[in-house]
Amino acid sequence: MKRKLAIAAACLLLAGCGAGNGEIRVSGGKPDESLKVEEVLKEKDDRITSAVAVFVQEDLLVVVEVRPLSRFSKAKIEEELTKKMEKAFPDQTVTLSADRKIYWETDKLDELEEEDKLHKKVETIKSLSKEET
Amino acid sequence: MMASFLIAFVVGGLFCVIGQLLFDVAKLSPGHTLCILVVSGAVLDGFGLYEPLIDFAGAGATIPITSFGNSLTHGALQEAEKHGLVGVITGMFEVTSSGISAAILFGFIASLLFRSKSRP
Amino acid sequence: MVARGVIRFGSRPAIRAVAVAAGPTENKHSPFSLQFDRLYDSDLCGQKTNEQAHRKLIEDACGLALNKAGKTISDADYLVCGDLVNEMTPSNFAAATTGLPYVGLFSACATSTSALAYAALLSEAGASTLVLAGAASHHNAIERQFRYPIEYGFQKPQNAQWTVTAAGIAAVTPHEEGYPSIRQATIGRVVDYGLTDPLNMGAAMAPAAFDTFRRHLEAAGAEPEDYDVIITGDLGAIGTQLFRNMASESGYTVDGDRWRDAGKEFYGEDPSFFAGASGAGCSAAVYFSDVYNRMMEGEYRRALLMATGALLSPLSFQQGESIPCTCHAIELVMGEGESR
Amino acid sequence: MDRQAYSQMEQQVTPKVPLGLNLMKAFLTGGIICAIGEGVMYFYMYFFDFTERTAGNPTVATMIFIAMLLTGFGKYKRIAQFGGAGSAVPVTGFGNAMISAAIEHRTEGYVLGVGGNMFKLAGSVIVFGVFSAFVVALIKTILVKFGVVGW
Repeated sequence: MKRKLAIAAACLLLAGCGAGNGEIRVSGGKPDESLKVEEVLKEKDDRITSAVAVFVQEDLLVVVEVRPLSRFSKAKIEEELTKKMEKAFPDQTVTLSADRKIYWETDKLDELEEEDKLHKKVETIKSLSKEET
Repeated sequence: MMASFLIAFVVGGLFCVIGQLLFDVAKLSPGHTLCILVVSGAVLDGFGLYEPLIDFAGAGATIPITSFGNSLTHGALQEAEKHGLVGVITGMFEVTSSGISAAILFGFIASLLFRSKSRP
Repeated sequence: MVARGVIRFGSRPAIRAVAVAAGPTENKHSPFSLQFDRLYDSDLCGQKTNEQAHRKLIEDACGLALNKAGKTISDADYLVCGDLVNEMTPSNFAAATTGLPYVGLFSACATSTSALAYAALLSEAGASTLVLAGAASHHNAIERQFRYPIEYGFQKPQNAQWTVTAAGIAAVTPHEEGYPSIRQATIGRVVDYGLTDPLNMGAAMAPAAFDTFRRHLEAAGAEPEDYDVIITGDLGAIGTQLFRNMASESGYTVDGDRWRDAGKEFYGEDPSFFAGASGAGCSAAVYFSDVYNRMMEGEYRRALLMATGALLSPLSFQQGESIPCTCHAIELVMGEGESR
Repeated sequence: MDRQAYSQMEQQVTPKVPLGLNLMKAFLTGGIICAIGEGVMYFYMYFFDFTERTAGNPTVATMIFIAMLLTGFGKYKRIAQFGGAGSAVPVTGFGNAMISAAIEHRTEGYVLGVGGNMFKLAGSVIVFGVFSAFVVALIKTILVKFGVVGW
């Protein structure tokens, strides 16, 4: 029983730590856009451990990982950052999430090269993040 | 990652400590205790405090029975936001359904499969 | 009449034979199990429901008691029996099976002695040559009625008691030499000290036990020292302690060896059964095995059986009522107990 | 001996509830159940399309499934004897209340027994949950209407 638990915990650990800690990774955007994203997120650096942002066509998908103790205000952080991002990128449809699942999924997007596939995937992630129940 | 497990453990454990205090100090029956916890979950959500707790503690806040009161209120409020006062009634079970339906389903299955045994 | 509620039996009805049937937990954990006559491996005793198993235990005990007395069912005149299930259906159904004239008695866990008193009266009145008297309980059937479903998880406190699965039946006949005879019965008053915790029955019942104890001794003109054993029904560890405290505060000398309690001893003071055993079958099983056998062997010549009962129902305690309790006492003597 | 003296004596003789120990055991038991729940949640998030928000539902269902197995095999009451509120407060305790009642009343048939008694213990939780949720939501909706608070 204990061993099984340990194995399960180890698997989950490995799964959870896929994305690098403390970094902000932006893909698909122009260099100045990437800088802008980093700039917006850096302001809240103490609450966010890492972030991934993806530009696909008119979509901007940003996911952040919130520090465990700041997760109380997760909803508030999401709201604030979404507003800031929308201000910074008025031409893009901004989707911002602090959800672990969305983070993992977005993190995987890198490997997809084709624009169409990427776009499709982003759409599913967007719909996933909007689900309430 | 490990932190989230630890937080779930501590927060969930604290809910149970409150329950145990109601058992042992207030001398309430399990039924009374659970009802009080459910009501307090519903009230906490009324003040918008339970959802942040779920964001913080994950299963540490969704597994205790307080989350049942929370999700009832939450469903009611969500619907009320869309449809006004009628939504208060119609939205009640919108979010909660899984717990009750699972309990009914597995309860029925268990009655097919198991017999009770008296062992100390 | 000796005193209010006290019956002295001039004809000295005898307990000709006794039998006990019990369930698997009792088989495994009770130090008295070797003296029981039939033990089952399953709670259901080969039946479909707990209530049927309950009835089966009573039927078995009746049959075995008759067997041991060397009689058949046609020799018996009455069945006087009770249990704790709603409307006492297990006893009623067992009575239907035996086909005997039947009176169902409810004195909760004190039914073993109230049934003996009733049987002795029938015998004393010359109305019977053999009465089957006893009581029974079944853990699963009682728990689900009075408390929670068996598999429901809730923390029992150290003062909780465990309802036994057992039936004890005695065959009461007119006086016969060489068998324990019933000399005196004290019918208990209902005593309510205002206790409300249904998981602390021993404490609720102890005052009733003490009330009957004092009345019985006064009517008999006896002292506790005159008895070889004074055995209460199912007070459990806490109730026994309280009973002894009350007795010693009233000036009686408490003798720890001779003052026994069936509930406390039933599971060998195993802590997993908390304060001990309870249930109508608890006192019946101990009286109609260990105590009876010791009387037959001559170890006890004068015994005071005091079965206690908590007369509550799930309804009454949910409505916030306190727990009224009673205790009926039976004095058994072997040979000429009078002269002592 | 009068009632008052007796109740004093009763208090002395009845063993005290080991409060500290019970609290610790409740904390441990409840904590472990919730940590297992967190693991189940990660499982659903990692292998299925559930987010943190939506993974709660299958997690609760899974925990009740586990409670069914433990109840059926007679283990849940042992856990409860150790853990007290630690096993009653998590949703597994709610499941245990319904499942144990269903198992217990099977002898009265599926309609009157299982169906009729399943909510015997857990029903009050649903009743009070629904009623309190109604009151809370009603008050909040009215307050929002009058502009006292926002959603």
